[in-house]
Amino acid sequence: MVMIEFPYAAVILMIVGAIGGLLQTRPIDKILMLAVLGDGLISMIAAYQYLDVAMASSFMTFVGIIIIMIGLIRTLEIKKARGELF
Amino acid sequence: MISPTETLPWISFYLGIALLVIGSLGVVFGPKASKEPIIRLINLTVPITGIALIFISYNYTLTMLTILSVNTMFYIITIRAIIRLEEMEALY
Amino acid sequence: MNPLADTVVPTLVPQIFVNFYPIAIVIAIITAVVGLSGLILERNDFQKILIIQIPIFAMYLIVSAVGTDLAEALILPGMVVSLAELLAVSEILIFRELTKREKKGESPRVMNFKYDQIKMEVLKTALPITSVVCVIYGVILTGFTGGAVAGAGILIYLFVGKVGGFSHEFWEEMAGISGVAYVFWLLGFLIYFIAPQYWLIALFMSGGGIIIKVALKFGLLGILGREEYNR
Amino acid sequence: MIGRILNSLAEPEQVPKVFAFAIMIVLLFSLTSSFHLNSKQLYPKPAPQVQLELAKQNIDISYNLAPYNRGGTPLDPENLGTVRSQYQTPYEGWITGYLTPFSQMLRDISYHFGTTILSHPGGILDEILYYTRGLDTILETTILFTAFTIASWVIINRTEKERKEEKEEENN
Amino acid sequence: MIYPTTGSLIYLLLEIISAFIFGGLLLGLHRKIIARIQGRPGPPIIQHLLHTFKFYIKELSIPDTSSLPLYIAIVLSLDGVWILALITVPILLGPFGIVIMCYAIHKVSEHGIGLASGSPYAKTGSSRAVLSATAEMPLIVAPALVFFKTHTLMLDGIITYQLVHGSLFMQLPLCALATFVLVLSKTPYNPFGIVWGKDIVSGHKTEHFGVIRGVLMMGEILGFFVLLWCFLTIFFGGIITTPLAYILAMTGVTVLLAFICALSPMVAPYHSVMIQWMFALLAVLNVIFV
Amino acid sequence: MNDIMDLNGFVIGHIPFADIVPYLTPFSLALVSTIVVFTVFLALSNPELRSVARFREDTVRTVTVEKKEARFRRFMTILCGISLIGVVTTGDLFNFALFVSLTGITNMGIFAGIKDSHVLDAAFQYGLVMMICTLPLFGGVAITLAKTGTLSLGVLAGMPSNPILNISRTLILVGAVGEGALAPFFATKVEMIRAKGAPYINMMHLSSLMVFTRVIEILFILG
Amino acid sequence: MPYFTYLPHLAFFALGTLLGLEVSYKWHSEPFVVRKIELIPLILALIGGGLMVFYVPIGLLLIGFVIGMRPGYGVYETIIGILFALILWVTL
Repeated sequence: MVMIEFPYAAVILMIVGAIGGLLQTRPIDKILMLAVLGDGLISMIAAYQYLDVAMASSFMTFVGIIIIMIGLIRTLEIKKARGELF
Repeated sequence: MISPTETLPWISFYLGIALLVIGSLGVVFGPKASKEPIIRLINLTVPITGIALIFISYNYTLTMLTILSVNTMFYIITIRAIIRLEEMEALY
Repeated sequence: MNPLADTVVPTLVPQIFVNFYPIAIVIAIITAVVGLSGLILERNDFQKILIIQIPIFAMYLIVSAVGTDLAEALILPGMVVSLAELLAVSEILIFRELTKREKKGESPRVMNFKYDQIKMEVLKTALPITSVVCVIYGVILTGFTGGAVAGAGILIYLFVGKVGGFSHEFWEEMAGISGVAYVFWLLGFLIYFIAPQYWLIALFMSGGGIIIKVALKFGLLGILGREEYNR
Repeated sequence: MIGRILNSLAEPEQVPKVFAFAIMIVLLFSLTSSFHLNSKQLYPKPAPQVQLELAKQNIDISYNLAPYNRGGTPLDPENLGTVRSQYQTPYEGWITGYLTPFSQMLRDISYHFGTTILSHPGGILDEILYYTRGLDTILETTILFTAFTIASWVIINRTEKERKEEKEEENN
Repeated sequence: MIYPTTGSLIYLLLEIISAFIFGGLLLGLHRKIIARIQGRPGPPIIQHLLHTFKFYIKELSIPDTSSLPLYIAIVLSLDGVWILALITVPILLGPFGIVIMCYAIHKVSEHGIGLASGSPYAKTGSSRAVLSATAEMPLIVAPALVFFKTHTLMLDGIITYQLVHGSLFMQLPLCALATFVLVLSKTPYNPFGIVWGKDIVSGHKTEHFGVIRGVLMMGEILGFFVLLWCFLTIFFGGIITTPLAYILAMTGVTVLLAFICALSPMVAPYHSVMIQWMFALLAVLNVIFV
Repeated sequence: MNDIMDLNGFVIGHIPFADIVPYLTPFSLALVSTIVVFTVFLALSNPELRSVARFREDTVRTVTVEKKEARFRRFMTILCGISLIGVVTTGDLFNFALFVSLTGITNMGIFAGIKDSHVLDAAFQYGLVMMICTLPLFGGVAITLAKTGTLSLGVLAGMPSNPILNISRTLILVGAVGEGALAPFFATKVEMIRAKGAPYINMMHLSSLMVFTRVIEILFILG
Repeated sequence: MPYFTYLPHLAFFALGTLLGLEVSYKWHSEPFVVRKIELIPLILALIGGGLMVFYVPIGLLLIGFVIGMRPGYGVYETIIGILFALILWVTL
């Protein structure tokens, strides 16, 4: 049975998230992949055993993603209103 | 078994610089990045994560916390600018 | 007396940081070169602002490679400077585009979009709690970090929150409060330098002042966003 | 030839590009030299995770401040924290050694909250940022203040003003 | 550096007066020689000084459009700056950095003088002042290579170095050339004088008459004297030691400058910048070759 | 051995803010007095009436800065003067970099409110240059710190030069050149000074030349 | 550097040129036509040249008087005076 250490799992998560996030072209897909990346970061911090930092950074990544999504929705609205997008 | 004092910092440091380089390449030359600013903005998350990893491998936890929250500010400012410029059709 | 007090802080930089250093510098230079070449190739003005973040990351890496507490204390001002410049530059860009449009005689009414309230489940449920926790955590921390965390908490709530009745006068009052906090904070510093034996009160004044200041400033930014988009 | 270069330099749009190019060249040249960290630095810090490992072994409760433990006991002028600054002053290490009651409570609970304890009043970074390099912090915040002043002035008096006028026009 | 005492105030004043008279005579000589080369009789040598004094008794008129305290204060600042340079450098043998600073302030003053009046010609002149500042500031750094040679920028240190090791002109000839170009760009009618070119009336000085113009000319005279002095001291400090030698050498350099000014055309703004940059680069090359 | 003495004469006095020690020499005293004088009268003076002549128009019109804008720009001017005093007196490398950044950002603030698209465009490009500048400026400082282990100019002045310091010196020079809009990257500045409001624009020119003067001195101290 | 030891020289020279200018305009108000050596300036120049060797400021005053005359006048006189001064200086 193959044992994967916890930091290695985080490393795999982050690499997958980063490459996937960079290569996707639809913004929503990118946001999903980058959520994976953020989870990898938080697990890495957890591997370092700084729980308060992990807590705060999980909040911050969440807030960041929400803001990007709002921006995305707004731009789509504007494009729709202008008739570029249907 | 990963030794927390020896191996773990090296892992996160190498991962951090890898993410930084990949991320910066992705931001600069990424697919469709030069057409849609919002895609480039999302791509910027990757080098930020790399920097955060480097910070944590140096044990700069406070700085890492700060950079993540400063990143949020950065998003707000740029998203505001993107929306305003999009309204004026000045983005492309 | 702590039995291990001498081993707590070494006299030299640990060997692992010395080993990190050349790699970090080379990677920083490569990153900076990539970012700068992107800057040279890019034509759009707003995209340039985004790309410039990459040389700034390289700067963080170069500074942090020193690997001391001093380096950590130096990254924070660097971060603040880059954020401040970003703020001013993006604002100037928006104003420039506005002036260009006016000069061309384009009707500015084209820009006047009406926005709906965003309907997302997460905005109603998770977001208030998140922002409250962020604010509380930011209050516990001091300094720029605390201000930034608390500011992010206020900001996200205000950025997506409901339509409120805050006017321009309210803004100016908020700016006034943050000015008072700034003065408090400077007074704290003065106490440090003139009478270091009262360092405790100085510490609390500085820590409290800066958090009020920074958090309020970032809060202003959020109110700004809301006034613009959720009319 | 030189005239053409100068003419292109005279356009503002070209300036950032030329500047970026100059920095690129300087950086690429600097790649040729070998970088080495001088290990005699001010304010050195322990290797990563060492303090946390010590804290795990529960040698002393004061190690629960990891990774920002710099010695010293709270409110004790005899036993100050260790700070290696450039110009030694007699009040060094006071802030590093100080813990508020709240952070003492956190320290007693667990060894996972070092960052929060540090960032609460007291700690090495407060010592550096508020005492030994206080002028830097003053400046840093002044820069932020200035940028906010610029941005908010432009927003209030220029961009928002026009929108407000438009809105009033629409209402009429 | 020689330290001033309370008794030496009269001494300082006498020095300033003699520098003023001598600088004025030199500029008059400069104008005379140019005229002779061009086949005109030319004004008498004292003309430049007379001009200055004449403006002191003329009526002062201030344009309505000017920005007020600035319009007068900036001219006075030009004077004050060069007097500061005169006191610290030729008299007290202080740090050479002050000359760099004064030169910079001179450029700022030119810019401000042009802007403060609100006239479009003056504005063009002041824009050109900024342009020429960008060309001349690298030139003034060229003598700073002297620092790497002598390991000091205090003028008494430089003089002692030259008395021991011989004049720096032999060791740093290209630097000396760059500094000469710098002095040249401060003389009237020089090829790089885009700021007061005749195509923009009188450049930044278009709107300045009366007492203010007199003060302005006084500042320029002092500036010319200080720059000549610095050029001679830094590069010929081993040869020229007595005041008489300085007077003769300054006259000689002025004659040389007059010949150059008379025989060369005025260049276009960007070309002026380009040529001066090339001289600055030459000076930097000096480090490699020497 | 001490370069500061050789460059600027004896040290008149210093203010010990713990690690950051601003000092005064005859040279910096001259700089400070000039900056103070300039700041005072630039802050006191009113903006000029700029006369504008157009083709096919007989009249010459005058334009000036509106009152609110003038107040804001005056504030920025005073702030710029204060930061310049910091630039010339500070005795710490990192602090110097921060002061130069503050100067840059106030310079941009002076031009932020002008309703003129090409001035704004130049201001924006200047802002971009300033943002790039954080890399060479702070990076150069950090490389110096890594090599020498100190940031204090008083200590750095006594140190011998070495190749890495050459790199960091070049980086600091490039950074300061960019922040001050100096030659050869002056096109933005020349565009910007065509705006109206004489006292404030003059402050920008003053600041860039003062930064230049000081950075030369810093390079000598490092070398 | 004590320049002010040469202040009398400079001042007398300047004064001399000023006097020469004023006086020569009194003498010749007509347009400039002829070039011939005049007597009074010649004598002044010769005295000045002689005095240059004994007391320089007064000599400079007289020489300056001749130098400073109306444009076109006093050229040959100046040259003669200076030559005389040189000869005197060499012979003595």
